[in-house]
Amino acid sequence: MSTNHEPTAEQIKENKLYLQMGMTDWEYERAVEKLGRIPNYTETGLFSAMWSEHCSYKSSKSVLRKFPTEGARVLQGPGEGAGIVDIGDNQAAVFKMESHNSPSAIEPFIGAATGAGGIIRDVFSMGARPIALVNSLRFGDLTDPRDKFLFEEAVAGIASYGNAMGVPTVAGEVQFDQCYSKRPLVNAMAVGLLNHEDIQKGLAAGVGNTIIYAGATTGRDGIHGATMSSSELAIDEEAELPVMQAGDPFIEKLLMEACLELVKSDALIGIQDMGAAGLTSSSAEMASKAGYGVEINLDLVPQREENMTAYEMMLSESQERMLIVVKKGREEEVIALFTKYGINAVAIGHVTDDKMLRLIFKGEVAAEVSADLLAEDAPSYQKESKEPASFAENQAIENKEPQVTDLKATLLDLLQRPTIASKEWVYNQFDTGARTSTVLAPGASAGVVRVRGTNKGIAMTADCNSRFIYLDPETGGKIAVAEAARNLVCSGAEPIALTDCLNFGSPDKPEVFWQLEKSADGISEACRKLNAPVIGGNVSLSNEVNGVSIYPTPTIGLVGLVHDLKQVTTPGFKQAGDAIYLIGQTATEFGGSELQQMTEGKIFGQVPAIDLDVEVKRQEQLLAAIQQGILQSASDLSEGGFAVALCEKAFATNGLGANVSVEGSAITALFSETQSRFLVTVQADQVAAFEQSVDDAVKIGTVTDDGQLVIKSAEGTVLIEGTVEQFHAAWKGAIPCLLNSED
Amino acid sequence: MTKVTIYVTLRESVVDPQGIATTEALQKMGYEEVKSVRVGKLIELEMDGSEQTIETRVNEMCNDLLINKVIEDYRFEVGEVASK
Amino acid sequence: MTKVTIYVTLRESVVDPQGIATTEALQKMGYEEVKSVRVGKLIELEMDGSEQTIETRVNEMCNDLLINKVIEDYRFEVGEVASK
Amino acid sequence: MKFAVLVFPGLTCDLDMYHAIEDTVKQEVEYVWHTEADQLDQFDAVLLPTGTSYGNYLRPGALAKSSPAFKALQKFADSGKLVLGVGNGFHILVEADILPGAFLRNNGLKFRSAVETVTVENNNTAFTNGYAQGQNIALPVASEFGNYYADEKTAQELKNNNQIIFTYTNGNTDGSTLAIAGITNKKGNVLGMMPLPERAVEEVIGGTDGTPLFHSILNNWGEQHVN
Ligand SMILES: Nc1ncnc2c1ncn2[C@@H]1O[C@H](COP(=O)(O)OP(=O)(O)O)[C@@H](O)[C@H]1O
Ligand SMILES: [Mg+2]
Repeated sequence: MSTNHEPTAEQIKENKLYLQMGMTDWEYERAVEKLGRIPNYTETGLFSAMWSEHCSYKSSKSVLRKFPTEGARVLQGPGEGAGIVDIGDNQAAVFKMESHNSPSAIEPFIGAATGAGGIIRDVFSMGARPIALVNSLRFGDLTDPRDKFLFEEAVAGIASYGNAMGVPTVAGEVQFDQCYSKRPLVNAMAVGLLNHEDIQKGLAAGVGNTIIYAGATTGRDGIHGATMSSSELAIDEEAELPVMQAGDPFIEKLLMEACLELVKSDALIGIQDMGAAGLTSSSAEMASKAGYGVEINLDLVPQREENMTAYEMMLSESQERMLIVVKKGREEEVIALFTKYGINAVAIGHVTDDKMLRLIFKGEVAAEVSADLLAEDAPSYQKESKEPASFAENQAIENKEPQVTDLKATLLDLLQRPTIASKEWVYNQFDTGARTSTVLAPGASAGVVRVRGTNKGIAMTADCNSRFIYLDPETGGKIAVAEAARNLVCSGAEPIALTDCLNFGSPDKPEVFWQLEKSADGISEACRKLNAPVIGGNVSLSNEVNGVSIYPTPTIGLVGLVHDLKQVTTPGFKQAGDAIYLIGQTATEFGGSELQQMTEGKIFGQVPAIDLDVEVKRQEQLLAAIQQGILQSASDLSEGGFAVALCEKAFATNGLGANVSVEGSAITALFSETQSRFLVTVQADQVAAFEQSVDDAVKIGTVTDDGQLVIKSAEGTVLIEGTVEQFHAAWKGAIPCLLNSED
Repeated sequence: MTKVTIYVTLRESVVDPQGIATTEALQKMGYEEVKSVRVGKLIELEMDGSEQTIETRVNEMCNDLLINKVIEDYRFEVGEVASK
Repeated sequence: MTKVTIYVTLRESVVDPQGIATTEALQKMGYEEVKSVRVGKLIELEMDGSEQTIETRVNEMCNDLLINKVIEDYRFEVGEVASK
Repeated sequence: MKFAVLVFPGLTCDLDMYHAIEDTVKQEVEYVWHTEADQLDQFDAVLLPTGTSYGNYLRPGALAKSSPAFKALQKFADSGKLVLGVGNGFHILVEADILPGAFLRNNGLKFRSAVETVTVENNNTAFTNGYAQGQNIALPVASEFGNYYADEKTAQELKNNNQIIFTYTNGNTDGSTLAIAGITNKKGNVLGMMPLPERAVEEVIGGTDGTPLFHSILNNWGEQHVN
């Protein structure tokens, strides 16, 4: 007999036990009303998981509706494991980003590793071969030992899983700010490739068809992971630690190969991974989406621990598991396919026509709930939204240059800021060349992988400057998308669609909800202007420590298409004598800039303005010029402004330097973070063609062969002068140095 | 000098994928009598210190660096360094 | 069922990168009394078998798979599986 | 010439090797799943790709011992036909005692992706005849266990027999004995190397310094099979 004493339905109601499971009174009453009776323990568990923020998007649905999700290339928008866009030649790119913030705050290695594992599963569950990984990470300043630990371990965790899957990591971003101290963000994105006819969906359709469970066994791990990740993290050293399970990339690799073979079989009806809320969400969603019901016999579920209850099995978040629906009568061949790869697969139920999720446990019905009620008809809220007082205050502050005396020292300091410094320490831990298709590895503006058998490439990047979003979420939202697009364009790619991961504080705080809404407005407008629809994403709310929210961080994962690999362009200088052009005017815009944070110890004021029409025009002209082969190199200007971007161009090629002069006030010219600007180099014989095709470009100097960096004012005064090597060493050594420094 | 041997094992509730794969490998190689394998760590320290302080210090080191409490348990033994 | 604990250590002649890094890290954290750290493995088996056969079988398993003799040494202990 | 890419469970980079053969030397190449390794005799060379197999559990390359392919591989190597193991393939070859030595975790303890300059120490082999003696080439490395270990006696033997084929030109970042990057067995028909030639066969992915290695194999085979 089971040793677990579960409360009865009456006890749950009387003692309001549902509160501990994360349901409100109102939600519980709604469940009772719709169900027509009071739910038993297992059923209450189903509701609590499916109606959690993580699974239902109950607070964020109204915000997600703002996003443009349609476009000529969109084959699958939000609503499935991952979104899909057409890339021509009967092929499509499949991608999605997801957060693993809470687990990573507790055990960063495992949390980050299983985050990578989960997003890879989302992509192959659509029938696509994962071809690249991207990540977006946030940590506290590297001064606190805990933050150093979180950073080191999270990076190692992503590496361990991605590398062991043979999926190259080709792009990503890491930023550091005290607001993420002890509450890191770990967002992982996977990109896959498939032929149109192989597109799969998570559908449990066709009465009598068989439900197969494939992959690792089910244990008691991660029970209530979905509700946990939707609640604030209590930093309590003594609190009992939740059980976390290490990922098993070995099993996942076998599972992936088996699933990708299965996709070619006409026995397959639907497939979905068991992510958050495991068996519950996969079964309820597959039934609800297809308009059918499912009956599952839990006694057949492969179990790793003894005496598991129905509740535990349904809510377990054991990794590396898939739920699959196959045609009745074809079970044996499907199971044989999995067996060939050493993967355990068993039939555990069938599809019904009554739209119910019915669970059989020890011969009895343990739960019976409408699948729609759990999935599609989950509650949704219009949360209260309020502009924080600080917004108007910040808007009222006049733009001013931070006080800086020694320009060269300032540049050296900026280059050593961990957010700006070289991320080699991070990406050297990733297998960036697996699959021998990586055309641009990390270190470039965007990652590019070729599409074998064609001349095309898929480009990708993740971006979000959360300081801007904190000060001005709408403008910051626009900037996040525009910056991602700049990164693709500078690499020679046309942006085609994006995924996002909305990392915010508690939605119950009206000011946080306002940030969410406003940033979504900004993102949406930029998506429309740049013609890049949102085809999927993820929401991670309640990222707070001791009641303090992180900066709002809606990470953008943008994917683009390189039409001809010859057009792939890198940021680095190519040869001495090339002309250096700055595209775009520079204004005094330091609100939320790296220099402001560095010199003032805080951020305030107005963020840099962005005019999306100007942005679009410049990107289009620049991309056209790149496609015509006029440019030698291209980079956008972001954190740290002009001087940092110029340095990075010089660092890429040994022996080269630059001699340039800049207009206007030195501090603004060198360090302002004015948007929509680019730095490019052009070979002498292309200068005329370039000037014809790109507006707003000013020649500021030339690439030199003496390894010196010389920046002068328009009047000829030397502002900054030094060997490239000196700046390079500072930039390259900063992160290892911070990690090794005494605490 | 004192030799301390720390035995680090995965907490019982934590699955050991490496152990599972090793179990299967052994069984395939004909060691069917093996039912489970779990792989932990053996950390050998050579350190100075008096008998009284060593215990405290080793526990501190384990908490500070050597052990991941989320998934690991440990115990240790204190002995003499064998003279070489 | 029998529980066998195998202690795997790197051979003395083999430099242990992990041990060196751990020593340095500990010293930097203020554990200056630590002179050396070496990191090995602890392999716990649960297996069937009579007292006589187990020793032979464990040695075989170590030779066949569990140990790489080029770099590792081992010893083991045989005990009872604690009933849960 | 007919190549087999031997695929152990969980192996990740079989595709890289497959394409290197198909696209550079344009020879026949097939994946052989580990349970079908009894078919290896049909092939002229066996390629063991890099990446990870068996999750790299226990020790990288070790769990391959539980596969039926393990014995088949030993037999194939004994037959004198060519075997190339890169990265994880090299790990498997030392675990199989086909090549001497063993692997430790990198000195830096972390997985390391980089492009290394590698010196061709011996171009008089079936795998390196297309390079010049002493030539420096650029090849990617990508491993957490790239730290090759051989005891003094073994290292001396490797040296005396000219079995050291590649070394890291700029020192042994990962800690390898004598900065060894690649070795052959005594007979010279088996090469194990940590740098990845199959990832350096096209400009578009960053270089072509690995190409001569595959041409060398083909040249060697051509010479053995005149008429
Ligand atoms: N921020 C977002 N922007 C756009 N779509 C979103 C966002 N968050 C979630 N979605 C979409 O909602 C659907 C459900 O998401 P999710 O529950 O995270 O998927 P899964 O079940 O694979 O974990 C997905 O298709 C996802 O793309
Ligand atoms: Mg998911």
